[in-house]
Amino acid sequence: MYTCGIDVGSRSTKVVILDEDSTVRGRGWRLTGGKPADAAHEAYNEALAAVRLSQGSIDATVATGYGRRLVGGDVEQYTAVTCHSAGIYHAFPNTRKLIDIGAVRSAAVKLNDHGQVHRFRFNDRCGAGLGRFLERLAETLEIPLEELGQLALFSRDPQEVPGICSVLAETEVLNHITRGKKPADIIRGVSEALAERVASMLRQVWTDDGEISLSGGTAKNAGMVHALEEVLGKPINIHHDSEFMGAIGAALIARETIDKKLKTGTSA
Amino acid sequence: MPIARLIESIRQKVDDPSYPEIAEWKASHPGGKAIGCFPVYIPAELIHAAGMLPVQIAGAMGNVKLDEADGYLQSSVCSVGRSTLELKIDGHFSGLDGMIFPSVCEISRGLSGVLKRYDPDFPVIYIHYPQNLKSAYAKDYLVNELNRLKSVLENLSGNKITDEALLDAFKLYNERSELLSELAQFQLDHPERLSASESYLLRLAGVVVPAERHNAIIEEALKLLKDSGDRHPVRLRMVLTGAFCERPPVEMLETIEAEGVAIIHDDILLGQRWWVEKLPLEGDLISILAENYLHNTVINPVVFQPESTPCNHTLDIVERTKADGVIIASAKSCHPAHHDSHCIVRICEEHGFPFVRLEFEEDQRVFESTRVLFEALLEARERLPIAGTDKGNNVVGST
Amino acid sequence: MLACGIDIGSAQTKCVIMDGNAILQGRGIVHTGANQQRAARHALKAALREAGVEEYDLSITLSTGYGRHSIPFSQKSETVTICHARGSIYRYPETRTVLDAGGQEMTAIRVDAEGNVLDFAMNDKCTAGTGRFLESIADLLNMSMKDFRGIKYHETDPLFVSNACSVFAEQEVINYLEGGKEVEDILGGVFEGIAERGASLLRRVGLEDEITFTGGVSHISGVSSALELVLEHKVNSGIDGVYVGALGAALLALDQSKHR
Amino acid sequence: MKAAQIEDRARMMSRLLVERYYRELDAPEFSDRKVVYLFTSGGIGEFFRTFNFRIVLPEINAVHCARAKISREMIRYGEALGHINEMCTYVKSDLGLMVGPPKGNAPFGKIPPPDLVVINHCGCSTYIKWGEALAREFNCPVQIIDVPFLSEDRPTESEHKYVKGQIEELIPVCEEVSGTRFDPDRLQDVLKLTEEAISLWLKLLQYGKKRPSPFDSYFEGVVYMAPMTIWRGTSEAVEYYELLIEQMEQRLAASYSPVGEERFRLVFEGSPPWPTFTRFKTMFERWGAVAVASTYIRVVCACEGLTWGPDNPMDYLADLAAQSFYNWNHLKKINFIENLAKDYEVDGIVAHSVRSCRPISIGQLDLRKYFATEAGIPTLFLDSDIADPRFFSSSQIRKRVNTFFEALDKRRKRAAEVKKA
Repeated sequence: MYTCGIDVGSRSTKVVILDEDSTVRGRGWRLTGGKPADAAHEAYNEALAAVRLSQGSIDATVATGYGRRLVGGDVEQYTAVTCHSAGIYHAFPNTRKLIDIGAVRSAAVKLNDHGQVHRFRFNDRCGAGLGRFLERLAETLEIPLEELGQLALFSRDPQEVPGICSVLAETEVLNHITRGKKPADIIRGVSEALAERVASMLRQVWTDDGEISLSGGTAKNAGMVHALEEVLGKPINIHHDSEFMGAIGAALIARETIDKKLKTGTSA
Repeated sequence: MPIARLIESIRQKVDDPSYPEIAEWKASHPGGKAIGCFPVYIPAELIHAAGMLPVQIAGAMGNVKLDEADGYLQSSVCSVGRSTLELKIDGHFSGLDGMIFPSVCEISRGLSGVLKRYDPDFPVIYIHYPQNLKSAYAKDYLVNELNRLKSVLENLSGNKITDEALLDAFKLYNERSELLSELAQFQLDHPERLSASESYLLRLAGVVVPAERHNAIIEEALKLLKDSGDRHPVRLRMVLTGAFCERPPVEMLETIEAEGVAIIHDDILLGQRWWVEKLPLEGDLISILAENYLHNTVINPVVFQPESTPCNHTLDIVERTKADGVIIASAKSCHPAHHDSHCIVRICEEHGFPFVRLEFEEDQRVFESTRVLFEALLEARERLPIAGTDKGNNVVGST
Repeated sequence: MLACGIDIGSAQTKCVIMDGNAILQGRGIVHTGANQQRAARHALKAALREAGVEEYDLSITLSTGYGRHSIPFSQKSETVTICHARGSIYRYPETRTVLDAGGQEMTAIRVDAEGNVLDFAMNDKCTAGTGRFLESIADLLNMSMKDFRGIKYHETDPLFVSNACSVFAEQEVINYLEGGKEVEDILGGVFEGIAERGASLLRRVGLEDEITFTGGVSHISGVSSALELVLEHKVNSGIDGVYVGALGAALLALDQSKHR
Repeated sequence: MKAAQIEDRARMMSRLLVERYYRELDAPEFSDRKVVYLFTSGGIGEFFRTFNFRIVLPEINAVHCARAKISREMIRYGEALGHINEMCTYVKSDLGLMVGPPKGNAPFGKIPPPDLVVINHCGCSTYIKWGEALAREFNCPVQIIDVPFLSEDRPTESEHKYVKGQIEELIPVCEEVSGTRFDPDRLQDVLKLTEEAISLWLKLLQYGKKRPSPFDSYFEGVVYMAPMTIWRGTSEAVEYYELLIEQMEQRLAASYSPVGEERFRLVFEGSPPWPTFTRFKTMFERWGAVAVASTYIRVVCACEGLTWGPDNPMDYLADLAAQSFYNWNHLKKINFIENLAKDYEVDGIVAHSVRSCRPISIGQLDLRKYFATEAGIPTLFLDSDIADPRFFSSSQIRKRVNTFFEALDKRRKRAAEVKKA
């Protein structure tokens, strides 16, 4: 029994194939780069090759992410909120609060005790593009995206950055560079501003019990995680596979639809 | 389906920002003048009685880029404010012979000042409605304001506003209120046969045509609806609130309805349904208008009615219509709507209603985030154990 | 007598050397990156090489833009808008209104015959980051800013792209990509959005003949032809628009040295 | 007294008046006095003072939160209550402080909950929503004084009657809530003090005409105006402004300028960015730029164009309630600022637009267009926010301020050369 999840993000496309006890067997990754359908197809084949399986042996596939409708084939579609929640709940069953910082859209989700979405909130119009902003920050400071996070931890004098919108924050970052501020201090300032914005989203869907988990590509950014933990005053679960969390969740939901069909006697 | 054809014909006309019907009306009414009315409520009865065409200003519906207006109004101003100025500057409003601005908020007030300086010989009238409805001095003040408006309209049109003309106008607009509430009742009872976006388009048809034509359109629609079949999927019945002034893009409602969410009650174009009861027809008509403004106005975010808070008002509607939840849709930067929304959010939480909160803007082209919002809401509800109304099971989303 | 002007932009650093009677001797342009002093030095080296002179031959250097005070080898500095105003009349002497669209800010300036600033208006907080916005769109489409120069605006059927906020416009571009729209039409819409922002700024300071379009973004012919369409008015622009700030700085250096 | 002593006494007195105000709000000996919530624009504090009310102004709470650098935290609490990004940051700060976790405990004082909310709706429709929200949260009665937006330069007869009538209708409500009978003579005495304070205040503003101006009517004016909000109608306010005038005379004698050497004379239009007030102030100080006149200080107390006096108390109160700067129409504002520019011989105008505050920012761009392109007065347009520091982009604002003054400086040098040649 194999299920597959395809997460077509605006930045990158991730595919995973899970076996019956939901461990990741095969995986595929491609830059979406303006051609979502091709990226999904290539990543899917890469995952299949990794598991040395033919397409026929996949029992159910679910697509998610902004390009989910372009995947084609008899593939069910679910939103990123539902998939990231299913994935994170599977990884950390005590999670009641989920933050997903995507390239364009960020979401704060409150889960009930069954790991289902009880309340969620997207960023408002001004808070869009947080993921993309961190990428551009790395470009401006000429630092690889992965190292952005670690550097922030060494900051001793964080520079204030207006967190209302990424365009405004960028002009302020350039101003800090001009005044010779150290990259570590600038990144720390940016992380705190973005953390503040995400935290205000989370507070509107808040529940006091349960753990907080961070999903999506930004989870690898240690500086962001640290800033979020400071603003929220609570530890945050980070999964090593957080970038693929959406795709894993999609595959888990594919499994759920199979089990539901078996229960109601209608064969797949 | 004839009803679909009628609505489609209205959609084409409504999308044209130059309001072509004004020229049509002026062709058949030589010397006739048209007066633009900024939302929400303007006493159209007075304008009609002066033999003029009341034109309800409803923005450019995204067909016009707001680059001229950006020279005068900051980007934190709502779209209807900026597009009204844009349509005036780039000539789309050339058919209008004057504009009336009510005391809705500082945008309406500020815009009237900017326009007065931009075009000093274009008549701009600002009318301040009383907010202290309980004060014994409010009625005299409002009668004075309405008489001031009446004399301005008389000078502008060159016609005397006789009692007979005003009485005819009262009857005409009473009839319209009746037809509109019949339409709203049909939208509530048969969402599968009349969607909110269609009912909204039928109301929009009256934005630029005289009341008589608008009544005829709605009458015809109601007739066609009688034997129309089911056309819209209904998975969830929700109430929409917050879009009382700037009107939302039609595509936004259609995006929501495409997910199977039926909007069975809304407050869009609230100015057309301002009176709770029909206006009486005996006595001095100006003081009837003033009297009714103080005691017979629909609950809304821009009149100070402390005895009915926005939350209780929304709760009554949800219970009366037996809706599954509430959509709080407010225009971007609309302060009155945003202030009320936090109180409505709290009442939904206390009563376990699912609610969705979103913003709209006139030059919005992409409704992807609106669509994902409702998709995620419905997905979550289906995966909840039993989608009941107890506290645990309401699912809420918002941008 | 050799005057040098350095303009450290958010995206590119430009350097210009001219002689006593304002004849251009050499130019240099480099990517600014994270170290502004280093970029200024490299741009100067390139200009010196083209002019065939050494640094000690320069009589006066004036710097502008980011970090203008901390350029070791420049004696004077001015703000970017003052330099753009002065430089705008170098190639088009009849200029009276300037639109400078650089990496971060867009500025409309009204100038007199000598290139002095009479009035200026900068973009609203929400519509900042023009050049930066184009770079991220290029990134999304796997193209470079140079590829944009090949786009003929009049041959595109521009899609509607919001001109209110660049972050939001980016989302619209992503959705058009998802909808399989033509890249040319998307770019047509993007150029039109920027042109409209420029036009509303120009209207704030008042349109006076001749209008000159300067700054890095003015190199993209698609944007300047969109601007002409939106303004319904002829606009001077050209491939050296990006140097106008540095030209102005050099000219101001000359003006100041003449007075002594 | 030597000049230095007067400077210190004036600074000390303005600080003391603020501290005493907040101490008395929570003082045990006044705990039997009821609390009324009012708003600054068209706020008639004197009327409620005669009923021995303790007076709280939610806007002043928001200003002091910003000055005490806690507005970001209060706004965070306000947003957690559901007030989203778009809305007035004063409202979010105040509701965050009063309804959020702090429950009215601020570093500058403990703010008591209201027994009565009076919405003096004069120029700002957000007051209505703010007042309703406070009354709902604290479950207390709410009344409104609805002031029509001035269609002409002065309130018309019908507008005046409507406002005056509503103030009279408030008397029984105040008597019931405060437990104090209305005393017309006491009101008249209080209003005499108000009139005196207003005339001294107007006299103080005239000092801006001097060269150099001893007084910055924006960066110092917004501090000096505090007693006009919280102590109007008391002898303390009169004493304070008498001291300030003495201070100005001393400064004149020493030809003192608040920026050292006065190089540019400006009119400031719009409210200050409170959380980044000092950073904003130094940007202008560096250029020797002084606000010789400003408009924001005319919001808290109508002082020009009053037709009535203390001998007709109710009419005078109606006038004070109606003629605040927020309630002026667009054309009246432009004419007034143009006269200020002429009378105070200024070099330019600075219009600071704030995102939250509609009565201030709507029309400011048109105002800039008129002065810069038609009236030929160089005008700088800046935008940030009154209480949320996240909207203050210092690099954007610093660049515009520097460009504005460099252009002004160049033009002045060129004009000098032309005169010489």
